[in-house]
Amino acid sequence: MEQVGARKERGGAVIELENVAYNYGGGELLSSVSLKLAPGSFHFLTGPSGAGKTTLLKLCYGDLLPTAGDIRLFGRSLAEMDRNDVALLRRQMGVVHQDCRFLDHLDVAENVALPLIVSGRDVGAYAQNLDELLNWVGLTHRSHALPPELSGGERQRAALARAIILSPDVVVADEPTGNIDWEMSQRLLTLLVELNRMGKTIVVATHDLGLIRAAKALVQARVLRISNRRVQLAGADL
Amino acid sequence: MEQVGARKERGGAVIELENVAYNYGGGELLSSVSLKLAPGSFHFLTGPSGAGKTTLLKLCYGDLLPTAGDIRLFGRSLAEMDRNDVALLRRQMGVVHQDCRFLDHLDVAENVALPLIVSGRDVGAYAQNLDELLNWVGLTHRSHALPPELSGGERQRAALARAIILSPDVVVADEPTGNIDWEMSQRLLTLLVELNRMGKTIVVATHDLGLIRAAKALVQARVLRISNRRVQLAGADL
Amino acid sequence: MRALLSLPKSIWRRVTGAEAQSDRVVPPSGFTAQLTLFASAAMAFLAVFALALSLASGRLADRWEADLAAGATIRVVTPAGQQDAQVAAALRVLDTTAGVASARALTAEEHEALLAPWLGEGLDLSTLPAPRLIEIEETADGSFDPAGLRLRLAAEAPGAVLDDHRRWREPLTRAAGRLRSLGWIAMVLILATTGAMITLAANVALAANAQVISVLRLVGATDAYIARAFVRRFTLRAGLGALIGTLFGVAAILFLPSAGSSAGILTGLGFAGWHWFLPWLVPVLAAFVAFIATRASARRTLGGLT
Amino acid sequence: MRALLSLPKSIWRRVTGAEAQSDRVVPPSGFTAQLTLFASAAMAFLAVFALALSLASGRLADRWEADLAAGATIRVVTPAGQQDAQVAAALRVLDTTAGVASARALTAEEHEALLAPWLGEGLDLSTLPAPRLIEIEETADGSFDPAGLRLRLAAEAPGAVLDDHRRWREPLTRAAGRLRSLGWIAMVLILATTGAMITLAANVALAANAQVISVLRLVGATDAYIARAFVRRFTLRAGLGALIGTLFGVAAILFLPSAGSSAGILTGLGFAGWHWFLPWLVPVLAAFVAFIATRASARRTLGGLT
Ligand SMILES: Nc1ncnc2c1ncn2[C@@H]1O[C@H](COP(=O)(O)OP(=O)(O)OP(=O)(O)O)[C@@H](O)[C@H]1O
Ligand SMILES: Nc1ncnc2c1ncn2[C@@H]1O[C@H](COP(=O)(O)OP(=O)(O)OP(=O)(O)O)[C@@H](O)[C@H]1O
Ligand SMILES: [Mg+2]
Ligand SMILES: [Mg+2]
Repeated sequence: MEQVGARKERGGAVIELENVAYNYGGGELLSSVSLKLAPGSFHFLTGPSGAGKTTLLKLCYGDLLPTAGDIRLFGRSLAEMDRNDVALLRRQMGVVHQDCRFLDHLDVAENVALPLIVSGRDVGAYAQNLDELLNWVGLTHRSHALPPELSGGERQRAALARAIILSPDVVVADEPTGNIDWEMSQRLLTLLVELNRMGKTIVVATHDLGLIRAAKALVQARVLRISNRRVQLAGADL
Repeated sequence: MEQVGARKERGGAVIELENVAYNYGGGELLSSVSLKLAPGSFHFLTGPSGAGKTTLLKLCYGDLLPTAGDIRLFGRSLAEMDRNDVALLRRQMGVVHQDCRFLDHLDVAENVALPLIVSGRDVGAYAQNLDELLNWVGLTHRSHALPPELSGGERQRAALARAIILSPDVVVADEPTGNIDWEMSQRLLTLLVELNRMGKTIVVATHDLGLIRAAKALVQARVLRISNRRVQLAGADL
Repeated sequence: MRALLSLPKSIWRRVTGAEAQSDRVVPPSGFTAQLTLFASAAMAFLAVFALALSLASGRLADRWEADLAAGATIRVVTPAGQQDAQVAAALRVLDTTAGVASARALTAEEHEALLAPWLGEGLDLSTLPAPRLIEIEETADGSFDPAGLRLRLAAEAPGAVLDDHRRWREPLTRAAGRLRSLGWIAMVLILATTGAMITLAANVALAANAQVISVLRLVGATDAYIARAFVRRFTLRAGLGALIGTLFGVAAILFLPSAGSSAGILTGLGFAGWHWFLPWLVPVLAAFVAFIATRASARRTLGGLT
Repeated sequence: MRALLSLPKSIWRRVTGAEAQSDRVVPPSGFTAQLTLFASAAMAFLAVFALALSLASGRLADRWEADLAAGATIRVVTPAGQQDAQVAAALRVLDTTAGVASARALTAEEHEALLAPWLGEGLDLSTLPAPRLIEIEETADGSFDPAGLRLRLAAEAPGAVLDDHRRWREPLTRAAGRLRSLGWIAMVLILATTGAMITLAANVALAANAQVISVLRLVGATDAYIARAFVRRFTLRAGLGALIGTLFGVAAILFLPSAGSSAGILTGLGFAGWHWFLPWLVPVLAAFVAFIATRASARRTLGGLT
């Protein structure tokens, strides 16, 4: 029930965009974007502010529907899915939102455990997992704080922890290091690389070229750049 | 009426912390912090995530009251001020909040003009000013969008524009470049430097060491680092 | 108000098991909760009164109806010696009149009771040559013809005068009927208002929680899961509020000082027999209205948010 | 409901000049606005009815009071020849009785009218040796002593029987009084409910706008400025809603089909004379309550947020 058409075609792409276009009602923001993210690949997404990085990521996790073209997630076309399918799909995709949002009435630990709660899993069984994760992102001492009491960087780390608690097949992170110092971003990067080595597909939107350079030293990452409404593979200059 | 004890003592500090301590009810976050920011100075504030940069800035613009010690803004002690005084004080301090918040029912231009509106100024008289500012931060084409329709970087630029529209004496910016690409952060930096040359006092919290290095090439900036609950002047290693 | 609101809150926590994990994902939304509780309590309180009013005027109408069911009366005014004969003659005429179900001469006691308010009690009618009265009960279709009957009586019992009560009964029963329908209309209005109020409160809550909904969606909650949390909460709140309001309403009616028997409508403002069962339907109905209203509003909101 | 709500919205925009810069800083808060409008309209509607009920039962009580002001009656039951003499004797006794303001024998017509419902119209009383009635009007302090009067009458006019009306009047006037106070209590309850509802709605709005408030503070808005925007909005909304409710209530009372003269309370459910002025106080009061409630709630909220 939870595996929405999960990787039937082992060799196929996890996320596949075919001739996708998108606009928010005004001028075209993205047009004829075709992409194939293979399982286990590591991608960076860059481009100037307002180019459409967040938009493209939202298309990739089914939060927006393309105005033209087709998107296939785990081999299944988004156009064929209903809301329920998308909800189930989300359980296989960990998402770090750019303005990481939380439930402000639940504490950090509960927020991180939220994907377990809404998918009806027994949170108790994941307790150790949760503790380790919180420790990893350095939030153990803040685990009973409410989200509005977190610092900017703490929020981003909590959002990352929440995104990966279900051990999803795909991790999509939008500017995960915008508010984090260099040292902490190195740790997050290491975590993402580790996940990637476990076979997860990783997509990270960032404007932090330093992060990309650092990643390239650790993993075979492709860099996609949005410019002029197209997505291009960035050259070796990065 | 609007000049709350404005720089009576020309030689004095604009922002002065004396033996300030702060905690959010738990353990001490900052203790015995003493600082003097002279008019026209340019300061960076760094430190690891969760060290208290945002907290220190909030103390500096009167959003939080110190648990011990005294804070003087424009030569006047915060302890002596009531809410109304703080409100008037804010009109002389442009603040860029870390999670830049807007009024979601007003468009970008109106949000940027908000300080004019709440201080009862005639927005019409500032129209050209507003246009130039929007152009400067590259938001002219988005000026009629609602804040939730902005990209992360666009939000930060709008927040900066809002902070400086009243041409305040002090600009306090908390991670203003967290979501902005390198090129755009250079532009913001240039803008801040320009303001500083006009005599404004600038305080920027950031974890972006690149930004600090770039600034040092342009202006005589001091770098403050929070570590172990203290604020120290960072060495030449930066 | 504090006390009123803190009690339901603690009951509320138990009833809903607010600590249950799946319910915690929706924030407690303090003021909206209080608003819903308060609004449905107030409305239930009013509904109980309207219900009591309807039932009481129903009973009043029935009583007036019964009191005047005789439909018509015949007064036999003759010299004392002839009264019995003329009464008998009139009764014979009535026996063969279409539309008359039964006819009966009032006994002396009944007659006395009727006149007591005006002539004083302990009056001995036999000392007064007062008229004798015959009560006529019409058939259900009420189709007897007063004019024809008058003619026949004139011939056979000249001292008998037909007095048609319908001119008394009709306006009275009409008035009671109107009071009753006023009560029902008030009930319907109150329920509709409650429904509208709860729908609005649910909409306020849903609108205020747009961000909560988007977070829940982000982490893979289905719409059914999200809607359920809101619907359950509002249904229980509305039901609980209405229960409190009903309790207060019933208590108020119970302890309403009862007037003397002469104060018709007011004394009657209570429940009788199985009618005591009816006010308890108010919270059930309120919960049901809240359920429908919140579900519709949750579906609309969830459908509207991308 | 759509139509009901869109009309006030457009009026609202004009009344408030919602486009005015300083008002725009507070978001329109759609559902909370509708809730406030709707709740105060519903409450005003009910308040108008309660007011009408109070006034009508006040009038009813006055009428019953007047009808039975005679206080007591004396029935003179004697053989026909002695009646006039005994009536005169009784009147003489009454003349010298403390607590009796005036006394008067009913005329034949009055007597007839009194008995008509029971004995039929067109009755010639002179053919019946019916008792004569004397109406007694008490002095304002109502302190006459029935037992003493009975003794004196027994001596001077043995056929005269004192019939004290107070046993009729008291329960009736008490009932009307109770109906009137029920109306006033309902009024007060409704106003209190409206106040509570608007306070809650204002709290909901303020709580939902905590972020708006923090943004406004960040850019240097004073608390007075922020509070003003909320207070103005809620006061106008509550007043407007109540005005709409009052209009509907007054219209409903105007067009309530009036019953025959026999339906006492119901026919009376309307306003008379200067009472027409009273329902229009409802919106004023509602706006005032909203003003007080919102200001208190704004001050509390603003004081609470750091
Ligand atoms: N809901 C929306 N409605 C209308 N326009 C929108 C909406 N969301 C985003 N946009 C616009 O679309 C463009 C792309 O936005 P997007 O958030 O994808 O940019 P981005 O590449 O993520 O930028 P950043 O690096 O600043 O986060 C921006 O100009 C933005 O203003
Ligand atoms: N309202 C609050 N209540 C309790 N604790 C708080 C509150 N706000 C912040 N904190 C805690 O205080 C510490 C310092 O927070 P602050 O936001 O000042 O950090 P920061 O240096 O700005 O970090 P970052 O670089 O991540 O933004 C953090 O551990 C945070 O969790
Ligand atoms: Mg973005
Ligand atoms: Mg910070």
